[in-house]
Amino acid sequence: MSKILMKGNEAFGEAAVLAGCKYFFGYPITPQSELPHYMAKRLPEVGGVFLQAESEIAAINMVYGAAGAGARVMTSSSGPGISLKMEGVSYLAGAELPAVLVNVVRGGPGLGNIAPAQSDYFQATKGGGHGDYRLIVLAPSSVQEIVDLTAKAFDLADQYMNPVMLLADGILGQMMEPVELKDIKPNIPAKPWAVNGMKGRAYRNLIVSVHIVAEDNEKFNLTLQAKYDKIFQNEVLYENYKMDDAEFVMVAYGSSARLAKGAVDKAREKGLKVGLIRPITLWPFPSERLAEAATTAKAFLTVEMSLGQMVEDVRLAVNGVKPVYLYTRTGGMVPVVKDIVVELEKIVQGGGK
Amino acid sequence: MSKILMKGNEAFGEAAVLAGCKYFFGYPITPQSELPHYMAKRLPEVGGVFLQAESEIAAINMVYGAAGAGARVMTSSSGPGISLKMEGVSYLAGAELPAVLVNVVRGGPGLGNIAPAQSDYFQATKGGGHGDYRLIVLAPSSVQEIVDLTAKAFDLADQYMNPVMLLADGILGQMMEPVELKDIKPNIPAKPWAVNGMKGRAYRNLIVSVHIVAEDNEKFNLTLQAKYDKIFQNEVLYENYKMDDAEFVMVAYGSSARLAKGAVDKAREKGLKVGLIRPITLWPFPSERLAEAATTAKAFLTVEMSLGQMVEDVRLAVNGVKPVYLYTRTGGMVPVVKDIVVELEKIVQGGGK
Amino acid sequence: MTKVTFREERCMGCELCVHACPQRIVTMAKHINAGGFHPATVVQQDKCTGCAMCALMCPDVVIEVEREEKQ
Amino acid sequence: MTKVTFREERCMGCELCVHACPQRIVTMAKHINAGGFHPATVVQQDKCTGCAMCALMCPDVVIEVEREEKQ
Amino acid sequence: MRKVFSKPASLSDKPFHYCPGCTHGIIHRLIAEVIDELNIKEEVIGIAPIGCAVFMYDYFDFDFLGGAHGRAPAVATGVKRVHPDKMVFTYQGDGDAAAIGTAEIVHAAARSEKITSLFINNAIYGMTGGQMAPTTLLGQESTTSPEGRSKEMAGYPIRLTEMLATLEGTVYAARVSVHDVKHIIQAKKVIKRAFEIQQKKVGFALVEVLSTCPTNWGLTPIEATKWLEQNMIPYYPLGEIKVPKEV
Amino acid sequence: MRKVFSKPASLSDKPFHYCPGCTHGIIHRLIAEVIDELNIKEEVIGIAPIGCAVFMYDYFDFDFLGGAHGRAPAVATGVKRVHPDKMVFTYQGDGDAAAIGTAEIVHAAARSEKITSLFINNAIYGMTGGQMAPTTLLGQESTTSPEGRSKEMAGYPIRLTEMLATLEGTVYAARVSVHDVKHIIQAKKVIKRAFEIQQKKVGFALVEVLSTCPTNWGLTPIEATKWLEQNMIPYYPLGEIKVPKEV
Amino acid sequence: MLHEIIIAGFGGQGILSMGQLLTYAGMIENKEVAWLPSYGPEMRGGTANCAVTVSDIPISSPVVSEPTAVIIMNKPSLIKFEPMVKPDGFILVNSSLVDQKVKRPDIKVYEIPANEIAEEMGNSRVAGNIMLGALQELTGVVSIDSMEETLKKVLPPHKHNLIPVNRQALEKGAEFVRSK
Amino acid sequence: MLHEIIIAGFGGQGILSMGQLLTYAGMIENKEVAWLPSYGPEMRGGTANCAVTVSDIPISSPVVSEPTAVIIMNKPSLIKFEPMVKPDGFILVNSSLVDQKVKRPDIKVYEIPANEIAEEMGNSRVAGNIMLGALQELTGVVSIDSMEETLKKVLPPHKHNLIPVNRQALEKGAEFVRSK
Ligand SMILES: Cc1ncc(C[n+]2csc(CCOP(=O)(O)OP(=O)(O)O)c2C)c(N)n1
Ligand SMILES: Cc1ncc(C[n+]2csc(CCOP(=O)(O)OP(=O)(O)O)c2C)c(N)n1
Ligand code: SF4
Ligand code: SF4
Ligand code: SF4
Ligand code: SF4
Ligand code: SF4
Ligand code: SF4
Ligand SMILES: [Mg+2]
Ligand SMILES: [Mg+2]
Repeated sequence: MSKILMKGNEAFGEAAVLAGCKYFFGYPITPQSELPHYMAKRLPEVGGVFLQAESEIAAINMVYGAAGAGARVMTSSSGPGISLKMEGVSYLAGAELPAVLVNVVRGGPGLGNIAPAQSDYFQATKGGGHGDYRLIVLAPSSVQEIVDLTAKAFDLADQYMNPVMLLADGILGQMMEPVELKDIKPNIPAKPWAVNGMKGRAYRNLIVSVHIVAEDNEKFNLTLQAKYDKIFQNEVLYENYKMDDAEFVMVAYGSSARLAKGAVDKAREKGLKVGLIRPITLWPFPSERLAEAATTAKAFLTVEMSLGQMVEDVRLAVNGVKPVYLYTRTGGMVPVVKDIVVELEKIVQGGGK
Repeated sequence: MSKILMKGNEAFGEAAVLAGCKYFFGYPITPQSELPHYMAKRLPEVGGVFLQAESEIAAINMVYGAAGAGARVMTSSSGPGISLKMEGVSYLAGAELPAVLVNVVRGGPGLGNIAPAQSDYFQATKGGGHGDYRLIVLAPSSVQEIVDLTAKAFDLADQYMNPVMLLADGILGQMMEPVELKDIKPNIPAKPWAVNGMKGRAYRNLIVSVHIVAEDNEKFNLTLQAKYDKIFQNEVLYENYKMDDAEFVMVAYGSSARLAKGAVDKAREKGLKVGLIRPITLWPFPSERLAEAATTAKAFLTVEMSLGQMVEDVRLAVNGVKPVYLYTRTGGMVPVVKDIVVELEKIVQGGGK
Repeated sequence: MTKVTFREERCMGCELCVHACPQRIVTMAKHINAGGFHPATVVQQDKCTGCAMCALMCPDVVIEVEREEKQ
Repeated sequence: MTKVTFREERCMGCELCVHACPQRIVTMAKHINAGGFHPATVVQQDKCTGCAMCALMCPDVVIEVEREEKQ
Repeated sequence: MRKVFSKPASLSDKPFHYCPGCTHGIIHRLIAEVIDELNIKEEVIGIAPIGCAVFMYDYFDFDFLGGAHGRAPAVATGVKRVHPDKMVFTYQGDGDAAAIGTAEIVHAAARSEKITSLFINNAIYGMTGGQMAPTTLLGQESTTSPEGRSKEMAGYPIRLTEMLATLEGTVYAARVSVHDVKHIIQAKKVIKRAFEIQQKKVGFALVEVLSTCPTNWGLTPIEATKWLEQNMIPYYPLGEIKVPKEV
Repeated sequence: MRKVFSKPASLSDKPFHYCPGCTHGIIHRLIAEVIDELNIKEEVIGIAPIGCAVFMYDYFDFDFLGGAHGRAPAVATGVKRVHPDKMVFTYQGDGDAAAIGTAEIVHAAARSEKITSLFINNAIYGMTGGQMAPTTLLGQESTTSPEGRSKEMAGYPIRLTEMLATLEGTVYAARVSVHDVKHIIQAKKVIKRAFEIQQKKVGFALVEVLSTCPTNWGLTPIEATKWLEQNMIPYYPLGEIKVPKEV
Repeated sequence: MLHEIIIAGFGGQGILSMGQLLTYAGMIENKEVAWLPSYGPEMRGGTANCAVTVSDIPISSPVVSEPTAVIIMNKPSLIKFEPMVKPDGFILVNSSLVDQKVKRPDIKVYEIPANEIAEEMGNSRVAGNIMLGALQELTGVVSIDSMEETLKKVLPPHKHNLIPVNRQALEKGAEFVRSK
Repeated sequence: MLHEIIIAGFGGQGILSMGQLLTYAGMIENKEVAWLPSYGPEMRGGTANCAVTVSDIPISSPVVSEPTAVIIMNKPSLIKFEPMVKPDGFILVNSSLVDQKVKRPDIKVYEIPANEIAEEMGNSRVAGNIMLGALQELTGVVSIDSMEETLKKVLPPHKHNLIPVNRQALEKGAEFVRSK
């Protein structure tokens, strides 16, 4: 199949459509609005429904309804809009409903700005909503990967009956790159649990997230935990970049991973043995891979577009075995390759922070 | 001053009133509703305003308005209601407004139940809202401490121009204990930045959380970071319980810390050298104290009413120096002293998880 | 002939049926049911017209009313 | 005597004043201002009645209108 | 013997958990009767609220979905857009619909979602312990208006149905009561009509049902029905407020 | 020479950032003029929206607070309850007030918050790139209704002011337009009245202002004023919808 | 001494107030005290219970999982709490309302026909106090005087006329178990 | 070769489309490409710019901080981007719209009166293509054929009649700098 040039935000949409997503509920916010725009045009072509909700809260609850009704469904937002969805996300997780959420992260906190950022890492991976739950969080770092991971997100959501978040940022949402829309095929399992009227069923279906008796709720939480453990065992994804002989390991995801790659190349030109581990699943986090790397590496450098969030997961994985340094830009600023290289040189010489 | 018997939820209210809080905006939710009930009665007596908002979202934005207007102001909620406030919390942090939020945690995720839990630790300490921001999080473990920390919360909020969360749970909210309402006095600084009309001022005041130019927003985020560093240096609070000769260190906060104390006593009766470090500030977390303890302790056991959240901060602090085990109940279940002791015995014998 | 039956164990003793019955024949029993309530009951079945007013009013679907089939 | 002044550098060239002027004396200049717009302007000041319709319509508060004080 | 009255088939056999004399139960029964009469049990999908009726799904024997507090109209929208030929209804209390869920019900109405919306107005937050609702009457005491609701502090009770009736998307709007048998019979007719409108895909159909909360009103069940009649009906007049031409 | 028209004192000297011909600027000026005339610049606290007018605080020379999208009425409530004697006003777009902020404006009205609420209806989401607003007209194209708004899919445009006027707490409700000088003069009178009502502490006063968005309507500024007149006014009739007896 | 007491019955029987009376009295005696109600879904029209801890040393856990004594005011509560009582602990059953027998041999059982005693006294509302009187007699958790003192403090003045009958009920309860 | 190009000017000048044309043409030539617009607050009525990367090897960063070439379509853009150009890089200034001179001595400056050339051609809309033609002539980033090919692919059929004039503009631009 030949390549086409696509904007990241539109690539989310097209991949979703190819993966059999026929429903999109959303509310506009920069820098992700091209996704709803795309869906508004595209979904009617495939007999689907695009509906602009009155708010992000309504949107996530429409997603809840459509997911409960058995459909593949998507919503997207950024910054404040994602925060507003947190109650609904906790409900999706609590009701074990499959749905795909896109967060094209912008600079925070508060209204902040619309520039690219990675400062919603904690919210996405640790749980911005209440209760013990986890989202599967996928972090593409190119438009092609947006396509591939979006399709994967729907499959994971259905397989594990869990909401999945695609965590991008303003750069990824806004940039255009060539993509191949490989042969994404809707791979939708039967959903005998969906609420769609009892006709043809001997039992009625019920979807709720309440377990009013604490014993029951604990039991439910433990089944969630078991599911999460399984995801952790089976679904970790990451990329090794020039890791074979790396003595210094950068860890970065999404847009900042691209910059980190640039820095790896530049540093290698200068003779520094630098590699990159790029987490693709932020949750489950590739902790084992990092722990393994810690046995051979001399030090780690986390590169993030935030004040430093993923670095906690890196430190948890490395567990004190080797130093973990942090290089960040935040508030919508993007790291610059040569600055990263300077930081690497410092670390090689025994500095860093 | 003599003691009176008070419910935790009411103690939040009375302490707030004594600390000069005259405004409360909230929306009912179990298990914290006695707090708004109390305020509905109490605030009019001191010329304050209790207003039941149409939702938690409205409530947090009323708090934003009242805080911006220069008042000491409080809101409270639980579970889903706290999640709904996350956008507003990020705005409060982004606008650097002082306000006090109470979260009487219940079992999640989703609707879950109304039983006591500690599964909103991540949300409170890492940021359930978008962007790089931090709440100061205080975790009382008795009704007396509810009183003391509530008063402190208002002072910290004003001092650091930051929202403060009091993180309790259903047990603490519902239980009655004797309290002394020591001499809490309103200790309210001047607020020349408040919006209250320009009269008598040569300049106009403006409160927003937007920094549309990325450079500016980064600068702003770095000033936030500097503030957070200062808080980390100055405001860490914790309790040492039988730590002097402790070889095994439990870490627990709030209600589960009470149970952990019971377990320390029981374990000591059995001759085990067990102690407890009880974080009182969850953010800033007493990482240094734990790191210090790690130099002498043989192992750590975190006790939580969640699937295990604070344990990450414990692990980050201990940094691989000693093993960190986890004992949890979740979904509204409460750890039982003798079960904790069994777990401790396992650890002493080299087991645990 | 009509028959009005109370599923006594479900009755919550609210007395709404007592007031709804135009014949004033529904009364509250002396004893307490499993739920701890005095259940409603009809003693003079013969006075019952089968109007079902009691049943329509009952919030707990305690009452069933039957009537002889007319040809 | 009336005087209508345009703060040219603020003008966004929207032409709303052109249509608002009952005297049809507001026109768009040929040149471009710092913002990249052709600014509005009045050439025949003498025809201006000082009605301020242009100023009332201008979204960018570009226009000031003055009139000789009557005794 | 012919059954003149018995439990409708769409109701499960589980006893209600409501307080004695609470009229939520009556409304549940009416819904079940209507669903039986329209023979749509296999088509229907109920959306449960958060409020005293949070567990209502236990009492019905058909598909149910329970979402977040106040968001039932959005959840219903999601379901109905996926299954436009099924029958979807919401059941919301006055806190659920008229407070936290205001935006969702307004916009479901504005979009004219083809759902049936039941709005149970008991002038109080029942489940959470008797707090003031947007529909609490002036002067009425509640745990958050201990001196009685004052218009200076808390404003005026909302007539949600009248407000929503101003929207073009609301095709049917009516208010009924279940405080006595006569009104119960009337209420059922109106609820049935609201379901029939959905069957005909006309648009958003809303029925407000005045209901009692003896527990939080501090009254006996009988007193509560009287209080409803004497205090609520004058402020919340009964009747069909808006009827589509087509029906 | 006497100034017949010049920049009102309450406006700062910062040039607006709006698109050429956007009537947000006219409305800003009217507000400043009213504040000058009422001599309340030192009493007034503005609440900025999120929308194209997000930076409106730059253009005024008095206290301002900017909160979250749609929540201005709640923020204003917080401010007004703390400072009941100050003058608090909100300025919200149609996305801000009639979509995401529906609940907040409904309840501020129901509570009869003593604030002045300006509602700028340009039938579109300006700031975020021309998406459909709740007020977008049937058939109107937008980036999220590329084939034009259809009532089947997206329902009917909301007449927010009429809806809010049904609430007892709304004491003043009016709709004006700024598409030509005559209407601009009228608009100012109405806005002034809404501030005077706040001075008298009567209750919630709402003014809807029809405004243009040449950019997202894809029209020249002049065409936009015509489009407003020909398309919006018929659906959103101008005039005072509700006037308090006391005023 | 550490007293961990559970009081359980129907909602509406004044279960929570009974617990508060005990707690307050403990506080008056300068003991460490805590009171924790159940506040779950069982509240509405269902069961109610609360845990009271009275102790000489600081109370670690207000959650009582192994009560030293329980007061049972209805049958579901007996079923729920009998298994939890600490070996050698007390179980006081209001036999006017509970017909079921306690099965455990390792705990001390007292059946007290509290409603009947109360009705004999001409005041059916004081059944709870009769149970509390019995409890204090058996365990000495707090004194009757402290409970009377508590009533003086917590009841509004216009209800102080009820204090004598309440004290009498406490004494009747004590008497009843003493006479066993 | 790694081409990192910034195109900058007023909104409404077709800046973003110019970048897309370049990017698409690169893709047709099987090169690695990326296009990234500025989408900040400057959009509305203000400036617009985009970064285009065309490369033989995978592109690490789509963010261009040191462009190898910039096309300047208005004065504010000159001020903003002149300092960023890589030493020895190209700066192409549309001198019809920008009167200011480039100050840096270490970069290659080309002043192209694109609007004037376009008006000579009788089509003021093709100024952008004239600049692109110049760019390709100087840097060889993509061929004119690929750009024409792109237009065939992206323009809807009813606009294909515009392709010749566009190609002509590309060639005029190339010619102009060739003749310098
Ligand atoms: C987000 C959120 N906020 C608050 C609650 C707590 N809550 C549950 S039901 C309810 C109000 C119920 O009142 P209403 O809707 O009138 O129903 P009723 O119980 O009166 O039938 C509230 C506030 C919740 N579950 N979720
Ligand atoms: C929670 C949240 N959701 C979405 C946005 C993005 N957003 C900003 S303004 C706006 C709509 C603006 O439209 P309107 O209120 O009509 O104002 P206008 O720009 O038309 O004047 C949106 C959706 C946001 N800032 N916050
Ligand atoms: S059926 Fe009619 S007459 Fe018979 S008991 Fe019921 S209400 Fe009374
Ligand atoms: S109405 Fe029903 S629940 Fe109430 S007393 Fe009669 S039978 Fe019992
Ligand atoms: S003041 Fe009146 S006449 Fe003079 S230019 Fe303006 S609109 Fe025209
Ligand atoms: S109305 Fe104002 S901005 Fe528009 S052209 Fe006239 S002077 Fe310029
Ligand atoms: S609290 Fe009120 S509404 Fe809820 S079940 Fe009881 S009586 Fe009914
Ligand atoms: S986008 Fe529309 S509303 Fe916003 S400034 Fe431009 S013209 Fe005005
Ligand atoms: Mg209610
Ligand atoms: Mg708008």
